[in-house]
Amino acid sequence: MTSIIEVQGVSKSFGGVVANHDVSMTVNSGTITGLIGPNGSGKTTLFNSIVGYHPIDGGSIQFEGEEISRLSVQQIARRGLLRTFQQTRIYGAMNGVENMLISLPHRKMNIWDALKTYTREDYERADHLLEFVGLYEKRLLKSGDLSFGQQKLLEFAMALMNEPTCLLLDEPTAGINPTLINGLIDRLKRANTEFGITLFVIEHNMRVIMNMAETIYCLAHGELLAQGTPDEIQNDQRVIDAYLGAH
Amino acid sequence: MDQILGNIGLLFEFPVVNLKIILDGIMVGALFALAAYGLALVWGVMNVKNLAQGDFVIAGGYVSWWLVQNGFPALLGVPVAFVVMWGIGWVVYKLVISRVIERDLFTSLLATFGLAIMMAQILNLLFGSDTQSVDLDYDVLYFFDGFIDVPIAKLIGVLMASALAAGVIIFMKSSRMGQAIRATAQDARAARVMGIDTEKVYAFTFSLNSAICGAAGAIIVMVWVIQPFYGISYSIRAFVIVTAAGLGNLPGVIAAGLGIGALEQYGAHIFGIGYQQAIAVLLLLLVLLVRLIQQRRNRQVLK
Amino acid sequence: MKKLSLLSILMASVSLLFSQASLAAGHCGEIHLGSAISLTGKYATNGIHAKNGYEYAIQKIKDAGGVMVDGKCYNFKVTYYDDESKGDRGATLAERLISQDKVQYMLGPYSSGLTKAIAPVTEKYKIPMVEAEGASRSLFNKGYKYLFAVLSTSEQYLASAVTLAAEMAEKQGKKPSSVKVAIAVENDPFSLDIRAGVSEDAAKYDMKVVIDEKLPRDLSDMSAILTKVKLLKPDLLIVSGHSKGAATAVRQIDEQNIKVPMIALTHCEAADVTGKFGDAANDILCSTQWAETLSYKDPIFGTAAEYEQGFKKAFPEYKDKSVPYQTAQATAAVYVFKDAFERAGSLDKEKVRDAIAATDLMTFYGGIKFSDAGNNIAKPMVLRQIQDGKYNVVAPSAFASHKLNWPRK
Amino acid sequence: MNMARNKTILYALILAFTFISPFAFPDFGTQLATLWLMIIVALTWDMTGGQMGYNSLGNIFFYGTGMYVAALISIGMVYDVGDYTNAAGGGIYKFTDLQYFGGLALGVLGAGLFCSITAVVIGYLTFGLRGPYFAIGTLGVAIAAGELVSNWDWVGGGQGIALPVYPGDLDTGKIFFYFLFAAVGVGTFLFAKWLYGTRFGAAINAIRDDEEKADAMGIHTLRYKLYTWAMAAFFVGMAGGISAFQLIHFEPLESAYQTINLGIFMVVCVLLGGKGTLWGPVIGAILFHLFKEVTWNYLLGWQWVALGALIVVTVVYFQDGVMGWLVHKRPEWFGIKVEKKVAEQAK
Repeated sequence: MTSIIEVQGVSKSFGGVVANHDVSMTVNSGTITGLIGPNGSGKTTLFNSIVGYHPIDGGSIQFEGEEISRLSVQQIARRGLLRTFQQTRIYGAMNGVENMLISLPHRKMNIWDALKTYTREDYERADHLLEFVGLYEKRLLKSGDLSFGQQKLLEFAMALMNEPTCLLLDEPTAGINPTLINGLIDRLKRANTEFGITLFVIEHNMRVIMNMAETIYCLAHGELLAQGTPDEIQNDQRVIDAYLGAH
Repeated sequence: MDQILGNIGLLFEFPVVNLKIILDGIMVGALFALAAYGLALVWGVMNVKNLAQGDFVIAGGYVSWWLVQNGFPALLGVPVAFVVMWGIGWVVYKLVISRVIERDLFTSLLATFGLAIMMAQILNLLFGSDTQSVDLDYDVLYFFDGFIDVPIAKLIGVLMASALAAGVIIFMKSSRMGQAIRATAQDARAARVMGIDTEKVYAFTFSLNSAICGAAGAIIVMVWVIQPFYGISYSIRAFVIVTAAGLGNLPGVIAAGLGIGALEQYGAHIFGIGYQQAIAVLLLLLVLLVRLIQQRRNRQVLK
Repeated sequence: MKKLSLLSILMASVSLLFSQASLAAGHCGEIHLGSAISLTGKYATNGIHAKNGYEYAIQKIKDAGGVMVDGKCYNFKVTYYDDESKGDRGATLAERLISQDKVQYMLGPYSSGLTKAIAPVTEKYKIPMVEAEGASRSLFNKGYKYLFAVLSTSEQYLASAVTLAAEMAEKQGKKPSSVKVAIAVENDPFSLDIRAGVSEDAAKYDMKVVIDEKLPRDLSDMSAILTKVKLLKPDLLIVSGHSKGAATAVRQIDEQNIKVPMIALTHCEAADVTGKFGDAANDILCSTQWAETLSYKDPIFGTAAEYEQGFKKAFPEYKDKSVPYQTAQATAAVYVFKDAFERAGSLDKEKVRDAIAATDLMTFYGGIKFSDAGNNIAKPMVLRQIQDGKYNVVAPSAFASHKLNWPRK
Repeated sequence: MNMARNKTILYALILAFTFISPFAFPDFGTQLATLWLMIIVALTWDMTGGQMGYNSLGNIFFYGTGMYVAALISIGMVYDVGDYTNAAGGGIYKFTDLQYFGGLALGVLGAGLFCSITAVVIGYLTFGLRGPYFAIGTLGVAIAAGELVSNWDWVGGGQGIALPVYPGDLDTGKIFFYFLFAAVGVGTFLFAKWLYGTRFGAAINAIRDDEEKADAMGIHTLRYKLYTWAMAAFFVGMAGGISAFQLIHFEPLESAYQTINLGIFMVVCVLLGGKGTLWGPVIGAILFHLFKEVTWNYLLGWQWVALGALIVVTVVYFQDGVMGWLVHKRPEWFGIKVEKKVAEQAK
């Protein structure tokens, strides 16, 4: 298995607060990797560092063998490394289909492609993916009026529309109706298997992550605490302590 | 080109020119700094970017000029302009500004631009388009064989500007209203939760800004000239200074004001005063560019 | 078309305000003139001077029995628009005057820049325009056929100051080529033309131009130039920037205690430098198209001095100032139209144009005779010096009533 | 179907009016041409301002630059520019018909292309600025350009440039310029209509609504911003070039880089009509032009006060403009399904 994201010795602090300290991890191509840790353990900071929202203080981040820690958000995104947000970011004034169409992979287009009107295939793909996440019925509604959970699903669908190589998901199940969670897990897995997208997921819901991920990393106080298969993590005393201690 | 080189040569041939330029620059800069401080206040507290800043200055100048035309002493102009412009600022706040605070920033920019056009034209209709000035019958001090001239009127102007700035600083530090303003600037919502009437704070801040500008204008009319359409050049300079110094940084604003005053005078000396406006604007672009590069290094943009 | 009629009603009522007597002279017909003039913007001061000059002329001509064309009497009526001192605005308004208000004859705007913008329009429509305020030479090399200017072109404004400076140098036993000249002019067509005239004349004497700067549009401070004047000690300082330039220069020359043997300005009278700055203006040379002390006269306005008195009576706001030449030449422009209409004996545009071109007229403002290019070649510029608060003619020698004070104290 | 037919009829009527109006109202030829100019600058302003969320106060830069480029190209093809613009110049310069029209055609096209290129260069520096900084930065560029050009003697400095007069008779000239503006105007409109329907159009909308998200989705935001501005600049530059020939004489500060006239008018037009819509700028330009002509005629001296008041009132109280108001009042005209949404929510 080849690694797709290589994080090595990354440190990041804001003022005096250390958010990440000497964190190293590997995400393997074609897998689902989980990232857990108590609140404030630096998970989202690490995500932000990977996708280029802020400079890192030290260390290296590689994507497909290329150093990306100095690149900007869009340069990284254009290499096929995408993320979704903890607080969803969709285009509230547009409807679901429009949101999907905007998410077409512009990075794969030259200007002449971009200056084409949408093709029938574009619409079909959008409809197909909306159906995939279960939003087909609501596709013509102004997406700002959708519920939070639906917006999360839409954002996920948008990310899929973008045909990424690797997708960083920041708490995909937060705010989603528990009855829908099983369906979501299934979809994430299918995204991984059917579309071949590597997933790197921050998740609080242990049941979800244990069900899905092949490898799990656990952060605490900005440092890497443990790593391993779901079973190993579940039985790691340090992880249990960290979670209990955090409360 | 020869002329530019010649002008640079003069700076070295007669070093005293530098002193003269810097002195002039400080006198100009002190007044720029006043207008800029008002802008920084309004910008910081209520996030309104006031493009009518320069027109408040000019309006204050006309208040003072009108007083002198009607037989009042010139020095009275400064306090009266302060008070009158306070009132005008309050009215403008109630009619326009209060309705754009919560809106996006371009709205306030454009609304105040409209205001600037209106004010300039009303001043033109009221007072005519001639340049006007108030002549103070004070002596001129000469140094270095009469080479450096410091009109006492200008000295008084700078002193009054400093006194006004000092007064505002003390007010912001020690009074209850000053503290409320600073609290609102930091976090309006929190301030509201703490029981501060932010609406009142906004109205006060904007009126204070207008009054500061008015007083600056009253000083300007004594040392230079005013004309209804001069406002925009003061607005531009206020923006340059605030952009360079950042918000809520009063010493920075004063330093930037004096520095830009001196830079402009150097520019005017080297390139000719025909380039004065161009130099001011290019300074603005330069400051924006520098800030942009700084931000880009942090993978951020300037917003 | 409703808009149009409303418009003309409004314009008529506006012009009523300015010439209340038009009812009284009801038996006369009307000749409709048009003018875009600067009532706001940077040229507003002088635009209003010019407009007053037009209005005064119209009133006086009416009082004198109107314009007699082919045995029938007419009065002038002018439609004004405010060009805001902006060229493109002026051009648009000229179009409107011609195509919507159906104006057949135009009076000029204020400043060379505006005239430059409007002349192509009047030329296009073959509308004769007599202008009194656009002196730039560049107006008269375009081959315009319908443009006539009663004033002397602007390169003549201060050229005589250069000659004077050369004479003074010779009197001191120095060569004219030793004279150092400093020039500061506004960046607009008129002032740039002054600069061109001065540089040409200075080059003729082989003088050295030590300072050559342009003043910005929003001039409030020229101390940077004056500092250089102190350092480089020119023998002649030339400043031209309409009223604003004159006022700023006089004020700061005094404040900075500038000692230059000879200082020459334009627009002294329009800026009222004697009234505003008193003694500080003493010994400054001012170029003028016209002075009330000159000995010209004509049957309608009388002598130059009588013109001044009459004008002050009609416009009391000028009581304490001297009447600027901008006003006098505006009056002269209207007079040229009257003369041309009467000689043409017709209201036909082309005949009137030819009559204007053939003008050879003596007026209170001086002789008026147009070259093929349309500029007035029958009248010299004069140079006056402010001596004890009075404007006294010192050059050219044929008109000089007083001796030049030199060097300036 | 009915809707589509109504639309076709509407477009046909407008097109017919475009053709007939200069002949029906010959006295207003210049004003009608100016109206098209306003429509062009408003439509192009909306490309960046309304559709992309970048509120430029400096688009007038392209208008002024277009004027100068067109003039310089047409003069430079025949004479030495420095001689032609010389303040003291004595020569009389004549242009043959071929030189005039050839110069005009090449000049106007060249103006458009040159402005596109400068848009890319300036945009590369300024598009890092957001919101009000972008507005002030672009305003600064326009002011600085005007000041620098007015100090540049080779292009006439403060004197400006006088171009040759239209060679034919003047009524034809008026109609000629009307149709030049109208052609560019219709072209701009059709271009905008097409552009907003493409993937590119949607992408710049995405930049407007949430640029960070657009970044995160890998849209070439900077590149798209530059393209958009370059397209807008192309049309504005051409309009400027035509204006130069129509005005004949122009100078840098008041007619070319007229920051507080046309530079602000275009923004007001768009706000008045409705930002971010196709028809908004057109409607706004018409309303604004009417307002301006009326106040400039009947409120002599007060026209600027009225204009300032219009800006303030529009911005403060009527920011969504005519189109925004219509969308709010009559959403069904715009194909927005309200009933369905209400029904959904009721469930």
